[in-house]
Amino acid sequence: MKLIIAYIQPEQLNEVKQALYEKEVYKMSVTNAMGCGQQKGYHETYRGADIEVNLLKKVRIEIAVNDDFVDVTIEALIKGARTGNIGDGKIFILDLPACIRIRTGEKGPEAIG
Amino acid sequence: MKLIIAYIQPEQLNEVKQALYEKEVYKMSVTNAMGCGQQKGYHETYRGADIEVNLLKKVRIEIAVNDDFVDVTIEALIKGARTGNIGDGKIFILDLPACIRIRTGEKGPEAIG
Amino acid sequence: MKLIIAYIQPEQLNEVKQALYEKEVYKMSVTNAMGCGQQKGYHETYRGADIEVNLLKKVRIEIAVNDDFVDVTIEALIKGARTGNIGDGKIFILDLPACIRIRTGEKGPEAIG
Amino acid sequence: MKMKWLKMPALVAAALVLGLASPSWAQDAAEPEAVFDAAAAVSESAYAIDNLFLMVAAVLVLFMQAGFAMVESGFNSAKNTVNILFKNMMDLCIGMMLYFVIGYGLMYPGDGGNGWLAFGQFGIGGIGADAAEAGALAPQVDWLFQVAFAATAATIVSGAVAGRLKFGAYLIYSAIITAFIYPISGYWKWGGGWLDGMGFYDFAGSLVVHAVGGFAALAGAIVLGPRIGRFGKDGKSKAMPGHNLPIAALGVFILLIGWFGFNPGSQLAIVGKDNTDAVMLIAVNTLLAAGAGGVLAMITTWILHKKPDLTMAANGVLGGLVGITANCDGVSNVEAIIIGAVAGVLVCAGVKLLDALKIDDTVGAFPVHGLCGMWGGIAVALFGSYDGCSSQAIGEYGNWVAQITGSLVIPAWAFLTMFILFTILKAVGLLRVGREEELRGLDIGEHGEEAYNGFQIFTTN
Amino acid sequence: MKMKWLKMPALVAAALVLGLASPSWAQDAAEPEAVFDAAAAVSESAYAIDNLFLMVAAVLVLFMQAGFAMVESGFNSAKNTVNILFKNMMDLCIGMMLYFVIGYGLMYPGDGGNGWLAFGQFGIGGIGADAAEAGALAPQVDWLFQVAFAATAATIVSGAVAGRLKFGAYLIYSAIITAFIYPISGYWKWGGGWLDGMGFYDFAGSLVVHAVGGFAALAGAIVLGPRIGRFGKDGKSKAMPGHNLPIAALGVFILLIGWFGFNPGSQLAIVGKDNTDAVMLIAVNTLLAAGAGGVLAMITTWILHKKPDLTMAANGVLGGLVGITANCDGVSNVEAIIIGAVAGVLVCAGVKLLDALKIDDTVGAFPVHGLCGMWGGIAVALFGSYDGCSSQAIGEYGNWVAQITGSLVIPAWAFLTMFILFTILKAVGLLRVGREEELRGLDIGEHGEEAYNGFQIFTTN
Amino acid sequence: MKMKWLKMPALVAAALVLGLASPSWAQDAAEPEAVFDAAAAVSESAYAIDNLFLMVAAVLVLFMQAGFAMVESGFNSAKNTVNILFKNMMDLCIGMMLYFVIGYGLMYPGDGGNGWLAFGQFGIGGIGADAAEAGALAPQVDWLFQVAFAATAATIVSGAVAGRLKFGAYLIYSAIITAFIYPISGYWKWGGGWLDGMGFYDFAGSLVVHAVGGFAALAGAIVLGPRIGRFGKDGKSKAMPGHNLPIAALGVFILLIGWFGFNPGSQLAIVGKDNTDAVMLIAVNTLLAAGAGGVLAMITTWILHKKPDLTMAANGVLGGLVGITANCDGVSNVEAIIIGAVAGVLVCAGVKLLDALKIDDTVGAFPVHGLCGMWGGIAVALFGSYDGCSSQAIGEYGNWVAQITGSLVIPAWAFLTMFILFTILKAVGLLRVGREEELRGLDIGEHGEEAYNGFQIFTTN
Ligand SMILES: Nc1ncnc2c1ncn2[C@@H]1O[C@H](COP(=O)(O)OP(=O)(O)O)[C@@H](O)[C@H]1O
Ligand SMILES: Nc1ncnc2c1ncn2[C@@H]1O[C@H](COP(=O)(O)OP(=O)(O)O)[C@@H](O)[C@H]1O
Ligand SMILES: Nc1ncnc2c1ncn2[C@@H]1O[C@H](COP(=O)(O)OP(=O)(O)O)[C@@H](O)[C@H]1O
Repeated sequence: MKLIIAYIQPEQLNEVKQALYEKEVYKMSVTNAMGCGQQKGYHETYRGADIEVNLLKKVRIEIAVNDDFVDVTIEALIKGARTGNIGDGKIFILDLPACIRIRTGEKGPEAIG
Repeated sequence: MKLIIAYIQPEQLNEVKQALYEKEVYKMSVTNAMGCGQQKGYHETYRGADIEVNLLKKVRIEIAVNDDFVDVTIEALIKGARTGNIGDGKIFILDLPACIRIRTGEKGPEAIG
Repeated sequence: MKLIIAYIQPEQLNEVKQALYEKEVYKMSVTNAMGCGQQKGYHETYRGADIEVNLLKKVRIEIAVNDDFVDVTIEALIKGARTGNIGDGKIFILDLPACIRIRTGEKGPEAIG
Repeated sequence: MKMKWLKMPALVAAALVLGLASPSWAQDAAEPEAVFDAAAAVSESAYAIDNLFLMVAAVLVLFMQAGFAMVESGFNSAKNTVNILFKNMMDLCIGMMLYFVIGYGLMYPGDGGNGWLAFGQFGIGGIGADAAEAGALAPQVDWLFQVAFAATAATIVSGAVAGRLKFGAYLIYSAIITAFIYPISGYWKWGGGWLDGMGFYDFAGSLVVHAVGGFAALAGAIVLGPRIGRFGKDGKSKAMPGHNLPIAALGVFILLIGWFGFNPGSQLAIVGKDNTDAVMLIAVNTLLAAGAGGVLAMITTWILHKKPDLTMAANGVLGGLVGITANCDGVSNVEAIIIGAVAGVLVCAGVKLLDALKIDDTVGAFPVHGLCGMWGGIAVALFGSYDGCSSQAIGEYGNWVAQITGSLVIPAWAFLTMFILFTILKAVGLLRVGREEELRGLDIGEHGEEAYNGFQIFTTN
Repeated sequence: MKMKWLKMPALVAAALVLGLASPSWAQDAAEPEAVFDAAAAVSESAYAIDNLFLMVAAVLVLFMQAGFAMVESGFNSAKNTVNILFKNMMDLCIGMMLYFVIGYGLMYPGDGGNGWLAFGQFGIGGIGADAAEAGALAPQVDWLFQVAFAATAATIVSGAVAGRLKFGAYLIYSAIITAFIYPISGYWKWGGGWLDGMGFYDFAGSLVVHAVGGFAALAGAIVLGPRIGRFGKDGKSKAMPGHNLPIAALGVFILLIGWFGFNPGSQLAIVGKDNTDAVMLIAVNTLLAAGAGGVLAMITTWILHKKPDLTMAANGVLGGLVGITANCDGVSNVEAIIIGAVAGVLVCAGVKLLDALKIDDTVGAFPVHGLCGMWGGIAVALFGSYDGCSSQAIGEYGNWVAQITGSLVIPAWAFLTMFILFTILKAVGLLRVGREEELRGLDIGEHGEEAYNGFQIFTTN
Repeated sequence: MKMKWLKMPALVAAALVLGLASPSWAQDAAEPEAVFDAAAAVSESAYAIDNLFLMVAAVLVLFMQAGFAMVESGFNSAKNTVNILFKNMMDLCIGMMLYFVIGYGLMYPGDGGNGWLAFGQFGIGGIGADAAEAGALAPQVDWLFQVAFAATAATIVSGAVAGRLKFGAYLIYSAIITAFIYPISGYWKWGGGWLDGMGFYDFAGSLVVHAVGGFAALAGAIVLGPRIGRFGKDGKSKAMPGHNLPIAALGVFILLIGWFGFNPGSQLAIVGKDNTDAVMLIAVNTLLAAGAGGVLAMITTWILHKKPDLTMAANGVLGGLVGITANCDGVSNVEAIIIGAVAGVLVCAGVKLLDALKIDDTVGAFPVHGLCGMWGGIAVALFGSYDGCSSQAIGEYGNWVAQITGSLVIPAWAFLTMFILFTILKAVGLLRVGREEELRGLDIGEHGEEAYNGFQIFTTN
């Protein structure tokens, strides 16, 4: 099993969800994040003083999948999130040795879906 | 060492904390998350237009533990979070090769607690 | 590649960013978190009733780095975040087997930076 | 609020009597119509002033609806905000319809009722007052002022029962209190019923309005039971903090402003030196009691909890306002400060009391409106002196028996009737939302709408 | 709002005529100066009352600016809040400058215009009224009241076009509507132009003010097109929920309060029994229509969507207020309830209609101000009866031809001129912000400033 | 605000003199009581109107407390919100107590003081005015209006020192300014002291109220030092953005509304054509200056920073209001626009100046109230013309020496006394919270209470 972490542009979240649904990936967890990368920030002013904003709003998606689903999930993530502009984001893939469903206590691959 | 990630229902957080304290797991980090899984979403309407809400409010707990604590921690998480309803959540367990306490620079198992 | 997760005091975020920039670590993702550890919480009262607040505001930083950057990143994190007080936080280091840049599809070490 | 016919200032009355009823002197003047016209013009001015005064007062009292909405939603958790706002908006909207149709006629049936229950007419009645003169009120503005009071009594409850009462049940409660409960006890005093007959005094409604709301709130909170998690398994009171204190504080300021309509307006007339001076004294007493209530509540919480508590100080301000409401026209400035100060402490004590009794009144509606309302009624007997600036004699109202009777009967009436109503609603399953809905919040459950879309909010308790 | 010279109450007028023009009787009296002075003093009192009344009304109407700012920002997403607030603040600031320089002179050119377009003077004109008497208004306070109305018409649009209109374009729009569009059609009716001549009646501006704003909003929403994501690829309407309903609800309460300046103030005088009674009737009708609008809108959404919707009920309250504005002085209380109730349903229908037409009016400005404004004009003909409490005869205003003409021409004027303006702005590329700016929010793009710094807010849609 | 005895309109005065003092004509009339009554009734009406007018004005000024609370909390970070709200509530509550006991007697000691320091009586004094007549004020309403002004002066500081001042220190400051500092310099001008004697003019308190608050704020900001992180190690000014701009904008609208009590009310009477016209001119000038201030501040920031800045435009509106306060009764509409426009630019310059001097005034209290207050005083000499609508002659107040003296002495008095006070508080360690508390926020440190429970908020700076 793998734990896939993706940082995407907030406005792409809906398309990512669509793309994942098409590939029958229905489970995910999402958090609000702020990211700093190649994408340039912007300047705000507040009462005449400058603020450089370089932590930009991003959305963090976490998806645990069985090994045979890793590729389709990544494809779907890229399909939904790619606009071709800097700031589109990253996908990190971690090994996930164990997984448990709280409700049933099921473990491993059955617990994921 | 393991890094345990659990998604639970927000309203169970207090009970999970109690259950962890009973097992002498005192350290954890919590974030606000939104999850999409087997649990059905709900419909909102706003000014006559429909919204399907399928990202439901969840709480994400991250706990780094030494290997001998993994089982009790998982037990405690399940005890606190299980209501028997769909949506109770998942636990993911990752390997944690290294850990550092910022204040002291301690590393590894001593740094965890 | 490694995925470094650090929990720090919110007020140290700026200094941590400075320290990372000095080491030429420019990319990171930040989330709002709440933490419970050795640091004691505090009591609030609201309308005469007590609340024990033991989940304190923290900031969670996630940085994916190539192996040769791990040490400088950790050094920078410690330099920026350490005040010597309880509650300074923790750093967790995970193995990161795979990484993809969404915009280009680049994989592995090139995708990180 | 006194009877309207008490309001005509002596001088104007004399002018009118002479001007209208004494043709003799008019005939003696060279151009009788001119002199007559001047008197009539004076009366028209006085009529305009008094009615304008009451309209402005009514608008200020209606503004209190915004204050209540802000205080109550700010003091509760974010997930129930839409529900609270909606209840506040609807108890005004539905309440005014019912007060128009039934309530007003029940509360002011005119002469000839039995003192306990009577009915005048549907709607408001005639368009204009019989004559344009000082102290005469257009029926329309009288109703406007009265309906604002009725809406105040009704809206007090919505905070106390927040977070668990079904929306439909609230609408039923709101309809019944504005159509029946409030008008009936209102008739006992302000409509000229039996409490008025025995000499009970309640100038602007510490009891008639606030205690009715406060005790209805208590009944609601008791029958509903506390929110899940409000009292720990060990029985300890656990705070469930409000989610937006700036709007709550704004609400308190709005209520304070609105009270300058509530109390001064209850003089019902401003023309005539006695009336003018009374209105101004009332305004100052109102402010001073609010200030004293705020200061004392702050000090009390500072002593009890080591830190000054904004939400309690805010309640203290409101408690002071409620306490002065019954007696603001008959106490001195210094007495107003004392009355407010006592109310400020009373509010803190009341909150502690409810906690000890495990009654979950989420905004302190009972301590503020119920307890301080009773205190206002008692303070009439303690401090009231009605010879300085008003036409009432001290003996008439400084009557302990009447004050204590009124200060017990009106709360009891509101408490009992509302207790029965909420119990019936409970029995038929209309009262309380399910556990899951309560935890997730009534906004989604009852309205499918969130108050703060997009904001990340912990809803862990 | 009627002509000023209609306002002097008969009795006071008589007193003045006699007092000023009949030296004969004064000579007969023993001390003529004393009697003369009394008449003058009465006139001064009446002058003070009427002007005070209008000033208080103007302040209440200006307060509506706060209400609009809160409703509009609360009903939109957090990322556009600074922009909306700024637009609201600036349409008042810039609007008042232009209404001072040009608009007022265009709207009230005085006698001798051609009924379609005329110009009086720059600025306000003389400092004081010619004489202190009942119904006379100081030109300054007249302007104050008028500018508050102009600002209302202008600000209605800002909500409808939120989330995509460039700030600069809004300032241009705002300048043009306050300087030209609103004053010109205002002149047609209130300035004594051709619509007034044909007997069209619009007491306080259902059409002159609200429909102008509402139809300008419609033009803006159409030319701009919907926000990205507002209508799905399948064409289905997708909700983009408001981010702060407490401030939106507060805004509705503030607007309700402000309307007690808008409608009663439009009587322009309160001295004289007819005026006083009319003002009070107007106030009550205003409240009742608001309540009925709120109740009916709630019921309608409850039926349509299974759950009662706060934002629609809030719109219903406003719709009721707009609907009663044209006719509040000439309908009975029960008719006011009916007018409000119809408006409440109309608002819900209007929102559905816009959704079906894929027009994105983010706050319902068109249903509330446009549709209910027209309804208010029609209701004059349906219900209006002008013999009870005012000096107008029923036949004069209960004129279907005039009402329908006015209720079509004024909206058409606003819609067409504004459609042209927005189309020109679009052609020169000044109208709509870029896609990326729209997605990230206009606050950062246009102002480099966030409304809720530090708050974690999902900006996924 | 002028002396009360200047307010009685000539006609009414004449009527009274004749009516009361000339028994001869009364005896000649057929029914002497009737004629006498008419005159008295006119006086009673006038008395009612003037007192009602001042009460409404006082209520509007008190509403400004809500405005300040919203602006100040909205312009600061979320973690200090409870603290700011609490300070605003308490400077009203405590301030009114002290102004009741000491301040009012110090400010209006009556005749016979030495012009620098005198004391009248504790409390308010008699209940009613000596006689019911135009321009006479009930002492109670006079106090109500005055205490609202005192509370305004006090509350200006709370924003400037936000985020680091201890709550206890604020209460001490607030007590001292309302009990001593403001009343003493108030006496110099409005109480008839030495500044008044030399011909200094400040109609409604650009200096007496606003500059006192603004310069006290400056002293506080200097002695306290900036918040941690407000100026970078390189000395560059770093923005610490406000957390809730909707409530800040609401606060600005509320302040604008409140100013219609502040300025027009300062005429202290409305009966009498001169008074009525003056009040209306004042109201319009107030609005125009606000608008011009907002527009110019927006333009200035647009030029300086490429983007229009809402918070500065909001400050510009307030600056315009402060600037017009001293002179609103003696300038033309166009001059009012000029005065407001200059204030709008001045506010922006002032903010830049403080940044350059590394003084951290979190809400711009000094630029708005201090600088524009001085500007208001100077503008009296520049533009003031007191022959048009008021009884003052131009020479009397268009006096450069007096205006410059007053515009320097009053700010200096406030600055120096407050500088000493804050320095003493610093010396004894009562002034500033610790570093950790400042970083975490005063809400938790000082009050153990959060403003936005449950909301996820970044507190990284
Ligand atoms: N090495 C990294 N560690 C953690 N987060 C990263 C890393 N690189 C990128 N991110 C996240 O991805 C987002 C987009 O990255 P950015 O470099 O701006 O664009 P791109 O990936 O198109 O070059 C960043 O804002 C950040 O949240
Ligand atoms: N494969 C997954 N990847 C990431 N998060 C998941 C995954 N499965 C479940 N979750 C999280 O757990 C929550 C509960 O899962 P759900 O399927 O609704 O209930 P259950 O686990 O009882 O079947 C989800 O809302 C989501 O946050
Ligand atoms: N074992 C752990 N698992 C998850 N988070 C932890 C763990 N230990 C510490 N943390 C995070 O680090 C923060 C600081 O830890 P704390 O024990 O208070 O200080 P210190 O590390 O200085 O002893 C905590 O608030 C929590 O967010």
